[in-house]
Amino acid sequence: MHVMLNGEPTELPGPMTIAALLERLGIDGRMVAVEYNLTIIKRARYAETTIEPDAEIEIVAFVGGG
Amino acid sequence: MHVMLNGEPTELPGPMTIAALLERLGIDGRMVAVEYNLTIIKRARYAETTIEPDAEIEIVAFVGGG
Amino acid sequence: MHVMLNGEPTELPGPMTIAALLERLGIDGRMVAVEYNLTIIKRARYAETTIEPDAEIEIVAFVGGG
Amino acid sequence: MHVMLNGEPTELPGPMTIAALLERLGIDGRMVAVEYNLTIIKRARYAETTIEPDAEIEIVAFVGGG
Amino acid sequence: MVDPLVIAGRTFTSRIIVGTGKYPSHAVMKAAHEASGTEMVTVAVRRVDLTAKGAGALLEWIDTSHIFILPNTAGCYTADDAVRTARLGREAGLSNWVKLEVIGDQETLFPDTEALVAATRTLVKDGFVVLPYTNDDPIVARKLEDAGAAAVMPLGAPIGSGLGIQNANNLQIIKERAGVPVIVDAGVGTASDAAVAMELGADGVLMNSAIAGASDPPLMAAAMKAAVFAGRLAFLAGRIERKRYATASSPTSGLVTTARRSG
Amino acid sequence: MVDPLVIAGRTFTSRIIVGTGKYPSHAVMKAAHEASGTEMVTVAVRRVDLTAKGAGALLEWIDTSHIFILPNTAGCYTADDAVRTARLGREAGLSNWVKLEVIGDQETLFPDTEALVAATRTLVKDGFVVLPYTNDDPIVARKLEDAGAAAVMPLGAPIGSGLGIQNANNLQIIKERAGVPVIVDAGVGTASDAAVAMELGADGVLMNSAIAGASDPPLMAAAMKAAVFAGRLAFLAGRIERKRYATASSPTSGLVTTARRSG
Amino acid sequence: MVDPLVIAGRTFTSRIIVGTGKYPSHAVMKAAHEASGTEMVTVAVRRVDLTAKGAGALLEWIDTSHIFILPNTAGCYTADDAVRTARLGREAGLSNWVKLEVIGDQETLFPDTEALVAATRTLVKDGFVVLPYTNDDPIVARKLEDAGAAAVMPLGAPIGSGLGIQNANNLQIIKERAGVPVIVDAGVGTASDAAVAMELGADGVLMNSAIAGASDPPLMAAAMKAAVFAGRLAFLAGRIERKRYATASSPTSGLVTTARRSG
Amino acid sequence: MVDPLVIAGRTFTSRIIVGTGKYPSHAVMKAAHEASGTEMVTVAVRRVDLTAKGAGALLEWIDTSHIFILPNTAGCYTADDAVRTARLGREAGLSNWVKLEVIGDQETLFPDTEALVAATRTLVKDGFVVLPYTNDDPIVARKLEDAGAAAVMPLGAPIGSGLGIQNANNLQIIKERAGVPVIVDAGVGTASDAAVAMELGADGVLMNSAIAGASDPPLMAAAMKAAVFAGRLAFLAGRIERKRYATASSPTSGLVTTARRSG
Repeated sequence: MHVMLNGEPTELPGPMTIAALLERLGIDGRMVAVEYNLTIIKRARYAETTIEPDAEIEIVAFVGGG
Repeated sequence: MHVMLNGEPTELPGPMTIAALLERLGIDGRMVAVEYNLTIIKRARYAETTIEPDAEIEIVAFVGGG
Repeated sequence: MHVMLNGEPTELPGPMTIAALLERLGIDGRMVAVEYNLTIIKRARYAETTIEPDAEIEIVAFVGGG
Repeated sequence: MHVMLNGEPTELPGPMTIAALLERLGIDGRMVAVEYNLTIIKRARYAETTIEPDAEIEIVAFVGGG
Repeated sequence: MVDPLVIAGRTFTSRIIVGTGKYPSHAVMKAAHEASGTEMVTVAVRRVDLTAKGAGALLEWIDTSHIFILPNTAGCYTADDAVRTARLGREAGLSNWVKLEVIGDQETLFPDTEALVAATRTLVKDGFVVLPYTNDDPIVARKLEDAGAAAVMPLGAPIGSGLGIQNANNLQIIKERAGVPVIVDAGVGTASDAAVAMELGADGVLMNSAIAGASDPPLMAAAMKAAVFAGRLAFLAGRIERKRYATASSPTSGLVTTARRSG
Repeated sequence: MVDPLVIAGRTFTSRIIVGTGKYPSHAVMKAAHEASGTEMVTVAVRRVDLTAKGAGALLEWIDTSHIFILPNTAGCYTADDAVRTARLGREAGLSNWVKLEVIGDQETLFPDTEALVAATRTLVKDGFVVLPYTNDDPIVARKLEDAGAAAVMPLGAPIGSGLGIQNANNLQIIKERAGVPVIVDAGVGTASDAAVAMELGADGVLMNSAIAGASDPPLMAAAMKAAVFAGRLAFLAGRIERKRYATASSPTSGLVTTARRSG
Repeated sequence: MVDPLVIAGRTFTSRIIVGTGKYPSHAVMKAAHEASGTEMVTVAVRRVDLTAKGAGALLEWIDTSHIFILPNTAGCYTADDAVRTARLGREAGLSNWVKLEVIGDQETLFPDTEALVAATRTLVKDGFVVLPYTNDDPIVARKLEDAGAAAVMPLGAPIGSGLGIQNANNLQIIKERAGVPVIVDAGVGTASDAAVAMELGADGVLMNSAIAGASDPPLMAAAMKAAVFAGRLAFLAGRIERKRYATASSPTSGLVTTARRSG
Repeated sequence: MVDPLVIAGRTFTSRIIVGTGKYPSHAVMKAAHEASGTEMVTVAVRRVDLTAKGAGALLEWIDTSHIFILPNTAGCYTADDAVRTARLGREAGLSNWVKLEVIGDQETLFPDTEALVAATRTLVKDGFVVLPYTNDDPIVARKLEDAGAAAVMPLGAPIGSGLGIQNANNLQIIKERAGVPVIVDAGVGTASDAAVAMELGADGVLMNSAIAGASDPPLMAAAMKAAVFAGRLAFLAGRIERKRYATASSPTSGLVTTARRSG
């Protein structure tokens, strides 16, 4: 299944939740924010939000800045 | 006839053109600009523009400024 | 007996030592320096230095300064 | 004949006046100042001042400066 | 002396806000933060690097027990981008505070003040506590305050330039008329620059490059802590007036010598 | 960090030297000295007022257990007057140290540097530790050092003027070539002035009016303590270079948005 | 040397633009204009005083045969007011040029840059040659140029303040990136301020108070004429670099004496 | 306006004194002298190069019909050397004038002021008109005047540094108390520096490197001529006072619009 993940074309084995995606990526969900098709998804809803084909997903975190 | 002239309530003897008003005021029409009810009147039309009752007339000129 | 004391003409009852003068003036000798006819007198010698007539005596101390 | 000329050891064919030295050096006497054994020689006396052996002679002129 | 900095009801003991960018290492950053005594640090919001592990590593080097995290919108050139980034930062973090940047130009990194005011309005309506990075124009500062900014953060000089306060008069005018805290953000190069900003009346100073780029960041951080404190105290203590000629510090009478006057 | 100031073999932890003149009261002076953390204060030598009692009262307000007394020769306009006053000060006090002033003019209170060098020579021969108050001329500083001065104390601006450092380049040149400590003496008006002096590389700062004349002397003294410390640390920490244009503090890649570059 | 200033296709030999306000008399103004060598003066647009005679009197004191009249929109606080005033000025005058002012605040008289850009767009579409008075923000300068301004006129300091150039770096950045002439407008206090502006690369300087408010306006006008010329030539001539230490102007060899080096 | 500079009874129309060193060529120097309008140029005294011809060539490039030659004692490090060089210069030239330099140090080229005062005394007794190059210390300036100097020439910054006026207050104090002309000598880098010196009240400016070292010396010379003139006129014209806030240049009443106040 094709999606855009942080701006990169990415293949996923199939439909999965955001929680599953994060786990697959080894990312601690408490340290990031997730935007799904331009809408921010609350952490509480990671487990119930299923990623559709061609979805645009952004996973962001804090980095050093001024 | 009542008009607002440069922001001041003013009585005119009766309907008159802008040219007549300027002459009455002793103002050289070539040195000023005239706004009639928020519309700028070209010099060429002073003689054919008749002032209606309650008109708002602005007569401006250049003064010292920075 | 006439002397110049800190620039002021002063009368003393008679010859006396610097120690006696300081005591008479109520000055603690440990907090001041004494110049006798342009020569600095060590504290140890206050008791043995006798003031001659017309002597010039300066008694100085520390005051606030920058 | 040995002299010090502008700090350099120099041989002259024999006793000569300052005027002669300047002419020999091709220097216009009106544009320079001459010091002979630490004494400044007036231009008027160039012709009558004879250079002794081992004399110290300085010939200076104006150069660009600030 | 109790002299806290209060922004949007939150009280800070420290008046220095420090960045987290461009340090030689996270360890040096942590040491610098401690030396600065800061209670608020800025962070940027960026895509997680999926090729590497360690997302969120930065926060592990910040003692959030007493350091408040202030996400910025650095790198945003439109109000929309800044608003979007601010919301992501809010979600990734624990608060509704944002250091709002809407950059106008990559050479100067000066703000686009028109877009900045618009984004401030939007985010304030959305419940954010907005601290906008702005230029030193008093009119813009007034507009930001009217738009609901919790503080105004005028620049002292271009970001990372280290030029120090370029227009002291503007900053002072902004402060004299502000109803919210004024934080001088950007341009500080060394300790005296921070002291000058505080002496002008600023309520705080925000800096990153001056510390992170110093030869010894923790030492410079300690210098900045002291400088901000010094400038604040000097502002409160009331400095002497300037005179063109001298005034003696020692008594001008009582001299043993025949002096005319004392120095 | 151990970073003592050593003058003539004597070690000071503090790099600020404070005056004792012009305070509202002895009590305020004492509080200011404590707040400044100073370990050396200057005093003037004057005739005892025979009409009043309390000679020596000043010293009762100085904790000489950790504050060293530095007599000055303020008010002296000739080398002879200064030497005479220095010797009286040595006798009245407990040390052979002197802040040497030979004043040239009562309007500017600038030193008479020719007489200053001469008096320095005389007093050094006489066993004094001489700290001369001088102008900011590098040639004079060199001569004072050659004459045996234990430190050189160039002015930042006229005594009591509060104008701050008027010629940073001269002070820096003096420091770069000095073999003895350089103490900036006079001209400081507020905290940042003291920080600037230290950032130029000065080893210490001496001030009186800036503290004694402030609205709140102890508070300004605390400001000066912090400022001198800040300036010293910044000097040691190695400041960033100045650039005319900006340099981003946050990453310029990894943006969610379509920004061009990051601020 | 032919070095004209060209704005919107119109060529000026003089690079100084002068105001017509606040002179002791029309006669003094006329003398000052002549002494300044200006070829363009600003005027304000105001209601004719119907209680007095002499409408238009001002223009009788300006030699319009070689001085171009530039109406301003001083006193306007909104884009609409400024546009309306600009149109009245165009009608009263002989040209479509306007010095556009949209003021943000009566204390600072700084521009409202958002409204300024909007008014510039409107007037450019309406066929005006717009010379906007702006702040010293490079981003705003860029927007004004994009909006079609024929020149940008950043302030050096607040109008009438006489503080001189407050932020030389910003003005230089504006000039380095501008595609239209840059005129420094407001803040000049004395001749050297005008020279500094030109040395930064400015194409011209606009001033009113510095001349009209001087003790001798015509004399100051002559000073300003010379200063603008001097600054322009110095900019073109290429100044020497700054060095912290000295470099001899006279030869260091060929000395009669035993000197080490020459000064 | 007739406003001559008078030194030792000799009247100069021009207030700029120019050097003759370090030009790309004699031809460029001559062009620069003409462009500067100078009436007095400095020259150095050096041994004739006996290996080359053309002694005295320099003078052939100076129009002595209206340019007065001022020999200097550059490169002298003692009073004796300076006196000896001055006497040679007098003999080589046509006058008893000398720009007296007694250098203290080859890195700074600052004067040895003690030796300078001594040499001034000697040369004045010997009938010279002495123009000493000095530091910016008001006490030294006073001593030089007392020693009979015909003018005092304090430096603005190190010779050839181009740093501009480093201590405006000192120069102004020197001028306020001087009974002879004050010429700012050395340190000027560009036109505005010269204007600033004159605005402080200086009677003239002496420069070499700023012109000779410019990319286009004759053009910079013209800039300096205009700048010195501008600064002088501004000094005489009486500048406006500095204010921190704005003051309108245009009337604040009579507006067509509903504005609050006028800019």
